Order: sequence, then C-alpha cells, then structure tokens
Amino acid sequence: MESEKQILFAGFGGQGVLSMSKFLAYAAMGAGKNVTWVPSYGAEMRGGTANCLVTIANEEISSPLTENPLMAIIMNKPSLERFENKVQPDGTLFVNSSMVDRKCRRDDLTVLEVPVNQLAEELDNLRGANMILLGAYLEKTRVVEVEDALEHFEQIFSGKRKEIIQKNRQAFLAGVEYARNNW
Amino acid sequence: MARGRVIFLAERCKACGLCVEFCPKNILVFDDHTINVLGFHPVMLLQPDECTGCGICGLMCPDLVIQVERE
Amino acid sequence: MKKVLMKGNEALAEGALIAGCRGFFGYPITPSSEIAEYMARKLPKIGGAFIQAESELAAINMIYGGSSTGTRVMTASSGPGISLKQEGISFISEAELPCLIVNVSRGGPGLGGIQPSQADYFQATRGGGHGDYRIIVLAPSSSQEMMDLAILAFELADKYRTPVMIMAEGTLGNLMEPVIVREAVTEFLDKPWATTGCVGRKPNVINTLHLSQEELEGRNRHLTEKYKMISKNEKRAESFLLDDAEIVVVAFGLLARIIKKSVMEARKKGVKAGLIRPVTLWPFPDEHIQAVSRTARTILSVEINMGQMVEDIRLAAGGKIPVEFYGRIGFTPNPEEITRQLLFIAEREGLL
Amino acid sequence: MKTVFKKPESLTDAKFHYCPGCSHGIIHRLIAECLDELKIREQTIGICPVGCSVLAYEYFNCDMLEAAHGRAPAIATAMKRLLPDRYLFTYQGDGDLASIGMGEIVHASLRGEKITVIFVNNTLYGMTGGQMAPTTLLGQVTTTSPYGRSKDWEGYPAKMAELLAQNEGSAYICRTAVNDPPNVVKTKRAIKKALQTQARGLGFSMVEVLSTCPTNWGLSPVEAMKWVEENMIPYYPLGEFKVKEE
Repeated sequence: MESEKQILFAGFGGQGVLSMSKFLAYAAMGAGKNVTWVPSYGAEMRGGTANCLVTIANEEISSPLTENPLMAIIMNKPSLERFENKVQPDGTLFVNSSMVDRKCRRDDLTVLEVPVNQLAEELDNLRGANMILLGAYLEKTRVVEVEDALEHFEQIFSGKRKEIIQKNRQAFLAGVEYARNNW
Repeated sequence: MARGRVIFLAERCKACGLCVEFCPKNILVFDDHTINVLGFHPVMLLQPDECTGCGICGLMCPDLVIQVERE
Repeated sequence: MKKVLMKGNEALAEGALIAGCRGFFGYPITPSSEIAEYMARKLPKIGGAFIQAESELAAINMIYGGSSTGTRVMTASSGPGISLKQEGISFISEAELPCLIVNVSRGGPGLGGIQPSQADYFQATRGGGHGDYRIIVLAPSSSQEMMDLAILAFELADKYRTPVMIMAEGTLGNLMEPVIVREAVTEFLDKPWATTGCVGRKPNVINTLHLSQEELEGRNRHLTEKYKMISKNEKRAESFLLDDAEIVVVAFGLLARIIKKSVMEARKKGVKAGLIRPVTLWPFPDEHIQAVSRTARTILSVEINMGQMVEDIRLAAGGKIPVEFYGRIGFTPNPEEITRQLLFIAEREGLL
Repeated sequence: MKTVFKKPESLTDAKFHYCPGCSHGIIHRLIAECLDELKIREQTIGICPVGCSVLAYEYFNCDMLEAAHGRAPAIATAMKRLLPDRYLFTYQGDGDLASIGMGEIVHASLRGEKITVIFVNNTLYGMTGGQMAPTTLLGQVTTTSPYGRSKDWEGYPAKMAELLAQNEGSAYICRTAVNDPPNVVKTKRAIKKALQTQARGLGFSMVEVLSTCPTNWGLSPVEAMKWVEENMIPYYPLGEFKVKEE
C-alpha cells in the first residue's frame, strides 16, 4: 500500500479552506512527513469556491497535483457538486452537513458528515468551523496523528494571539471528539 | 604691458567664435594662415598686450582650447 | 537540518538573501508579486535596498545601476513585465553585469491570463531582447530548487558576469512544501569592474555603445566565447529511468516533476517510459537528448505552451528519432493526463 | 603669473566630439569644475544618456555609466541607495529626460532621490538630426514639426523645472542658461548648489540648463547664443524654483 495521500479541501472563500489545509501541511511536516500544498490557481481562482490540494507521503513527492484525490474535505454544497465525481473510487468524503443539504450521489465512496456550523455555534466560535472538520478528519484518518498535530499547534499558529490559538484548539478537539463518538 | 596671458590648444579649436564674440577687449581673431587637424582656422590673440587675463574666453569656450594666466 | 514550510516564491526570495542579494527592484505583477513582498519585508532589516519601481523599465534599469555597484541584485516579474524589461536585459548582458531576473510565468500573448505557463521559453532561451546574446535560464521544479537555484543563479551570474533568469510556472511559486534552508553564502568574487567611485584607482566605465565596427565585432566575439564556455560547463539536466526507456518524455519545471509520476504509472502498465528534465533551459542539455536518440523509440516533449522547447529537442536529436509534442495552455496537466498520453503512444507504436 | 583658467582634473584629455559652438562642452566643464572644487571626483559616479552626450563617459574623469534612453534616474536611484556615501549625477538631454524618460525623472523626484540631475535643454533631438522634442518651442520648425510646432497639434512645450519643483521630494530645482558669461557663472553656482544639496541629503536636485544646438537650429554659434536669450528664456524663465533648506 502506498503511503502517498492526496487530500482536496474545498469551500467558499472565508470558510478557512486555505488555513485548515495549511494547518495540515504544517502538522504533516512536523510529524516528519513529506508534504506539498497547492492552492487553487488560475481559472479556478474566480468563482466563489476556494480549493487546495495537500499531498502527504513518506517518500519524496513527485506530483503535487492529481485529477483524482483520495479524499476530499467539502465545506459547502457547490464544492460537493464540483468535486464528488473527482474523488478516487473507494475514496472518502468529509462533508460539512450544515452547509450541504443533499447526499452524495456516488455509492462507492465513504461519506462522513459533520454538522460543522452547528458545532461551531455551540462553541460560540463560527470561525472555528474549519478546525472542527479538520479535527474530525484527522481523528478518523490519522493521516497525521492527532497528538502530533496538537504538539505543533503553538508553532503552527505562532504569531497569532493566545486567545485565538486557544479557540482553534478547542474547535479542533471538538471535531476529534465528534469523530470518536459518531464514526 | 599685458596683465594676462592666454595659451591656446589650437588642435582642439573648432572656430566656433564664442571667445571672439565675448572677449571684452575684442583682441581675438581666427588665424587665417593656419588650418588645424580638425580643419578649422584656430583662434589666436591679435594684440597680446591688451589681454587683461579676465578669463571670459576660457569661460565661453566649449572645447577647453584656452588656458588663461594672470599676474 | 532545519526544514521550513515555504511557498516557492518565498523559498526563491529567501535563497536570494542567502546568496547575499541586497537589492531588489521590481514592479508588481501576478503571479510574481510575493517575491517583491517578501523582499520588501526583509531587505530593509539587513541593510539592503528594496524599491518598488514606477515601471518595469525603471526596475530593470535599477538592476543595471544596482549591479554596477558590485552588489548582488535581482528583480522578479511575469510575462508582460519581462517583455518590458527586455531592452534592459540586452543592455545588462552587453555591459556584463551579473544579476538575477525571475520570471514567474503566466500565459500570453498579450495580457494573456494569470494561469501557469511555459510560453516564455523562446523569449528566455534566445536572449529575449535586441542583439546577439544569451542569458542562463534555470528551471526549478520544487520549492527546494527555487531556493537552491536562486543561490546557484547568483554564483553563475558573478562567475560569468551575465544575467541569469529563473523561469518558474506560477503554480510553483504558490506551491508550499518543506525546504531545507541553506547556509548563508560567505564567499564572493571580487568585482574590480564595479563603478563605486574611483578612490585610488583609474575610473571605471560601464558602457554598451561601440560605434566602431571593429570594437563592436570584438565585443560580440568576446560574448560569443563566453557563451560557448557557459554551454560547455553549465548544462544541467535530471535523468529519470532512462536506461531501458523506449518513450522518453522531456519536460521542465514543476510539470516535469508531475510527469515523473506519469512515467512511474506508465511503467506499472508495462510502458518503458523515462524522463529528461532540463534544469538549464539555456544552455540546453542537448547531450542528454543525443544519448537517448540512439536508444529510445520516440521522444515526447510536454510543455505548457504550443510547442517551443520541442524545437531545441529536434535540433539536438538531429532527425535520428521522432520527436512529438503534447501541450496545454493555462493549466498544469495532471499526471493522469500524461500517463494516458504515454499509453496512447505505446499502443500506437506497438510497445505494449 | 597664476593660472586663472584651465582644464579641470575631473575631465579627461579626450577631445569633445560635439559640433562647433555646442554648449555641451561648457556644461561638461562646469560640472567637472564643481567636482574639482568640492574635491569629490573620486566619490562621484556619473550616468550619461542617449543623445548627443551619449559619449560623455569618455570625458568625465570619474566612474561613469552609459544608460539606456531615458533611464539614467532609475540607474542612479539604485546606485545611490546601495552606495549612499557616493555622489550620483545624471546628465540628460530633453528627449531623454522629458520624453522617453519622463516616468523615471518624475518618480526619482517624487521619491526624493538624493541624486543630482543636469538637464540640458536645447529644444530638440540633436543626435538624430533635429527632430521635435517635448521642449521644442511653439512655432519652432524641426524636421518632425516642419510647419512649426502648434499648440493644437503637437501641444505645449514641457517646463520640466516648474513641473518637478512641485514635487515634495525635490530639494533644489533651478533653471539657468549658458548663453553669456554671467549666465555661465550662475550655471556653475547652481550645479555646485545642487551637488551640495545632495551632500546634505536634502533630496532630489536638478539644474535645467538652456543650451544651444547651432547645427540643427541652422544658426552660427554666436547667433545661437542670442536665440537662447530671445526665444528660450522668455518661455523658460531662469531662476531657482525650489530651494529646500532642510
């Protein structure tokens, strides 16, 4: 089994797609893995959805791009429309069910849903929605160990206010807990 | 007696005539008997005794032809 | 060994600083502006000069001036901006002033788009401006190489007294990955030709005007000798799985790295594919092409343009082997797309 | 006898290539005299333009560069920023500075670059054979304004000293002429003041010098000097337009 994993992050601007995917890239590097992070660029830049592709591997990464990522983290409905057919057969979708009001149309994918916005509201931290989904994702996939990610939290958010780091940490852990309890 | 002395680097002179025009004593002329390497009749001092060494000829010369000395 | 997660553009800028670059003069243009932004933050803190010039023309002439002081200087731009800089690059080449010019390329002609591109290959490898000259052109394929080739670029620039260009697709500028940050360069060549004020020596003149035919021809012969020397010494390319390769892909930049995966995938399906990745676009690594011309069945040039490097490959192959072309515009092909192309060729050639 | 007038040390022995009576030679000499008197020859780097004075690097006995057309201020900018204790001067004609190099000169002034610009205005492109320049006077006939420059077609001549004096970054802006001995003396004084402005780090300095082009004007050198007085000075008034004291 190859270790290389390619994960697509998609949502609309402002949902923190770039920052959650960057977090994963930092965490992966912190855990000693090879990683590439490519933001959507060019034609895909205009049109409301932001997306980003992270590749994580133990070996040297040849291609940081792919047509068919193994996993997709879907933050809103237009992203589902656009990317559900791109994910590899037997791949996994992580869906923010608060923002997507329909089910995935493919039956060969594992679909894991998190009502991210509701959870974020419960935490009174709407901006932390991205970290909730990321926490759930990492707990489920262990692409990077949750403990490793937590260990690099301060470093990844270095320069940010203490309070902000704390809120992100709380959101991340809420996602981890959701995955433990529901998946 | 002259109070000034003018030395010409005649091979640099292009006979533009600005020194001739602005000399307050009107004592500079073109040397019709000489043709320099540039093909011009270079300037010369007609009445050396009259030169006051005011330096105006050097000031107006665009080609550094003239060196002026004064007592 | 310190690894830092860096965007390609940042890695390049940091590499330039590591190489001792102390002057950046540029004009904003997508997708290169991050390099200027990085330098604007860093240079003032280490006693360097950053100026956002009023135009690309001013920027390249600031490079002319900056380099004349003996300082390592650079600029960065993209397609339309690089076109505007060409007059200056011609002057800088003739004045033999070392500098780094970065083209984070976008698609043209005209304003084109801001998508990744390799369509400035001709412009870069043929000199770009007026007169007989060449510039060294380096094509990185990772954030690490963005840094390492920036350091190399300054070294080659000083060694040969020539502008060096780094050409990278916009995607590479934005791609983020861990980079091993190199040690600061501490050894530099003397530059007795620099115009720094003639204290205790005869005045230096930096000039590109040669009105006498003999002098002009002499200058051109001198430059040509220098270009021959560079061609002899500085060709660089990466070879990947060439030993038994029947189909050899030639590609540069980030695209080449993506195609490595295509080559591996094609091999899994029984196609003996290989890859040549020119690292120097000028001088072009023609010996690499010549070597596979004797052993392979066909060469495929893949480029993000409508077919430019393919001409250099054909020149190098000298008709000994078919050279075909596959190109896209405004888009970096995914590995799967090139794998399909390799399978298509293999099937057509009966290599499966 | 003491020498009251001779070639300054800051000029080489090379003979000027200029036409007879062309005032570039006078202006070169004035700059060189200032460098001598301020004792800054070895600290000075000059940048010459494209135009008749393209070969000026052969005449100044200091480090010199030859610039692309119009770009001398950009080159000087970078050099001064990297060598802040050196003196940078550019020597530019009117086509170079006020036409193709309009962007560079305006922005060097806006940034308050601590450089000195010697701007030689002779109302036309001399080297290329007398074409219209941004400084060509209304009614003036050139090879590309054969019916005389018209305000309705070619528009108005550029008053660069006035234009640049408006910029906050400009510290010393002056217009002089070299059409007679008193004006030559004033020009030298202005150039020296401009270099001193640079020494004091006050900002951008420029001396616009009204100059002659006897060849392309079709006048004798002496007539050309009179033409400056009668035609140029009325449109391009002499004097200091900006003097920043700190």
